[in-house]
Amino acid sequence: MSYIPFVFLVFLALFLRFILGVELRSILTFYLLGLIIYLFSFTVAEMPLFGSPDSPAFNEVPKRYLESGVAETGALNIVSSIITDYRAFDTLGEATVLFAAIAAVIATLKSH
Amino acid sequence: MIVNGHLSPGGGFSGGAIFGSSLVLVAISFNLEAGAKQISHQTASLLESGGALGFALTGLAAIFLGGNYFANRAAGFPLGEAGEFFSAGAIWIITVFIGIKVASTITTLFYNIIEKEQVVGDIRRTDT
Amino acid sequence: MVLADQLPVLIVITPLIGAFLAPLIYRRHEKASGYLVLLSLLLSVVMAVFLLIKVRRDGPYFYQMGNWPPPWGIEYVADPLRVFMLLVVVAISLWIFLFAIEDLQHELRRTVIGWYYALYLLLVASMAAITMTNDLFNLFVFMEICAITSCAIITVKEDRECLEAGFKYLILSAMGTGCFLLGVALLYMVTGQLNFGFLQQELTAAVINYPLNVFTAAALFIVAFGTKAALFPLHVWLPDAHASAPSPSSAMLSGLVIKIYAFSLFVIFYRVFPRSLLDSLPLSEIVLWLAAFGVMFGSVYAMLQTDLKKMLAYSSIGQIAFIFMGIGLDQRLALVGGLYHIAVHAITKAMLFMAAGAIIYATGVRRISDMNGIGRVMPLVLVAFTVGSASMIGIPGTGGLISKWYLALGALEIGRSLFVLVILLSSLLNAIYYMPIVINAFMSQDDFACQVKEVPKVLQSALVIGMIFVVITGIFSRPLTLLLEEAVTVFF
Amino acid sequence: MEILGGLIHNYYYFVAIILFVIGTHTMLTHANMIKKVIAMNIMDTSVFLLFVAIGYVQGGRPPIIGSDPEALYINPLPGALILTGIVVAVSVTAYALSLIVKIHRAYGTVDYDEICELRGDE
Repeated sequence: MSYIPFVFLVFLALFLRFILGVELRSILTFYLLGLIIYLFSFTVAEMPLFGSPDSPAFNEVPKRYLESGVAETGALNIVSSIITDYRAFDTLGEATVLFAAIAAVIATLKSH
Repeated sequence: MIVNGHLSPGGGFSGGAIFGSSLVLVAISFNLEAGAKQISHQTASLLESGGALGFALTGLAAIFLGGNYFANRAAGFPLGEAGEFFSAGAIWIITVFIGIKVASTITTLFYNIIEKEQVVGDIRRTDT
Repeated sequence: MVLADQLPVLIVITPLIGAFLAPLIYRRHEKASGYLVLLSLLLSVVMAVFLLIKVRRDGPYFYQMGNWPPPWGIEYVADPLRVFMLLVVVAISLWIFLFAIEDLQHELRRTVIGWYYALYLLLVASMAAITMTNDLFNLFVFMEICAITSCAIITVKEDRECLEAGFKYLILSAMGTGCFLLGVALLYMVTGQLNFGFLQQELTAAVINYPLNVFTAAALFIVAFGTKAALFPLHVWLPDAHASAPSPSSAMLSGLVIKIYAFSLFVIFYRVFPRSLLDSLPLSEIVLWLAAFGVMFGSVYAMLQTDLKKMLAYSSIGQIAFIFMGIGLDQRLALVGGLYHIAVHAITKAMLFMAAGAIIYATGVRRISDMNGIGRVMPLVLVAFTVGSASMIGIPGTGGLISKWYLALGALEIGRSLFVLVILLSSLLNAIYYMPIVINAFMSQDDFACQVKEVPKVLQSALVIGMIFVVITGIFSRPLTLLLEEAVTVFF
Repeated sequence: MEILGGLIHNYYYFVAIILFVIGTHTMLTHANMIKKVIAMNIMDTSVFLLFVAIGYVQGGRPPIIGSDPEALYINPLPGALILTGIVVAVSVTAYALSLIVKIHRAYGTVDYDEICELRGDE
């Protein structure tokens, strides 16, 4: 029975090509994207459950931020305390990205 | 919004974006010259470099105070009482610098795009 | 000394602060701005040398940003390998800047040079950060800085070809960073960590529980770094971008930027992925075969080019593949060869692009066929070109031989003699397309037709420094290879 | 069926992945440069969506510490990272758009195929 989806796909392709007149190239692209999404869907199905408190990402790292963030940084907004204290270097990088964008835009525009 | 970033939602990025867009809106709703009076080209790029520089220097200050780069409590910045307005040590300073930086970035980007649009328009006019 | 402990961050911060100041100062004093850039690069080099001495003496050294221990804060690492790469980056960018400070005056409008300085320093800072960071997200942020600035130093030129090439490069590197971030998200999802060391611990368990997630992330990393470092099927942006850029930018891009990404892939393979993952999945095998194809493809296409800078750009595709081959062979000596090739090729290709830049500056000639007899007119530049070509081919006495030698030794040791053949064949092809230029330049009967301007002293001295470097890497290679051999034993 | 169950439960992730594929495809195949930039934004946003979805915890509150000590908060780290990511994406977009304006000034079109034709004529 496993061949049924393939037969269906072939018929769909023929239908699109000859009845609706879609170009062969776009049908193939469409199928290729479908294949990529199909392969990704196995990965998605395997991922830890969405919103679960026991997911691996909710480990000791955010727990310490939440429990002792106020005492360690003095900020009530934990996101703020992460971006400007725990991971402040990322934020310096981000300010630098903004500066780089400005420099790039001005350099590009003034060169003519 | 910028200075309350450590207490409530917001912070340097959103606050700076709002401030910058407000300047842009002033420019759009009156005319470009009025907007340019609000914040000149020179000032904008001075603030631009100044914001980023201040941010980096705050980190360096932490080194001179004896911590590592961007240390806050470890470098002895006074944390104050959590929930107070002037609390959280370096976070407050950094947030203000980010606010300045983002606001000036948005205005500078806007003015650069506007200027080149004008030039494009001129070229087209001379073509026809 | 307290400051000695802060070296990893100071090396990144010095060029950053220089970059913030450069355009401001440029408006008042153009000369002073150039000296500021030189000063901050020089400071970085000095600090990198100190860091190397410190690391050799005290062993690997971890730096915690803001005094937060690793899983919570960002960590920087100074181990021999990374400091080696760091030294290569800052030293070569200082050397290229010596060339740039003179060359830019002729290639760019005066108003943008201040901003070019800023972009250049930002690029150096981001590359220094990429070599040392031990945190995936920090790596992402600095990769974006690197992407924006490296596109921008192409598009500053007053040339519409540059704009188009720069846009293509920007889009493809945006795809690369997108894939990279998705890979980071997938790894973060199953481990909850971003720090390399902690990731490696957690991944050993995660590979068993979530094999597909980790595998997808690994594939995405290969695509991401492959795009950015121009690994064979993903190289389409490179020839246009590197060939049309101003010469100092070409030297920077071909010499350093693509290597940084190859180095990051190497760090991720050996520092993030646990050994069990590399053994169970054919990741190295994929990289190895792509690299082998890339070597042949780059060499063959370089032969077909008529434009000097295009030829050098295609040759870069072949040479970067050697570095990937070192990673893919997954063997100690081959890895040493690949890493040594980073330094060798950075020096050699930067020098070749500088020589090409000097030729274009002095005569305006870009086509290879117009260069007959040019060697008699500008001997120094062409001697530099000859030395560079010799190193590309792998003639004894130059650095190119040492890295190829190590690669071949490594390949033989695990019985992959096919790849030795690839290396030999590529050397032959390199000889086929580099040698005619050199021979025609010196031996050709025709006299060189075009008008020739005097090449400034600064450019000439930059080329001389380059030749000295190439010969040093060829003859006195022992200390460096010993350092690398010691450093890579950790991984096997 | 197992896969289908997993997909339904993780539909946030799945939608993000679909958006990513759409973005990548549009970015690589469309000739119009502005569409390329929009697709780049779709792609970035999809990754941000995935990242933020990782941080969600069922019944959690935004991570602004209140007076209730028992409250369950969501994971603050992905949110903080994505704040950085968004700014990065904005910068890249700004630069790409300014490049497009310049390209339009130089070639008179923003269509990639037409530019290739123009260059072929030279």
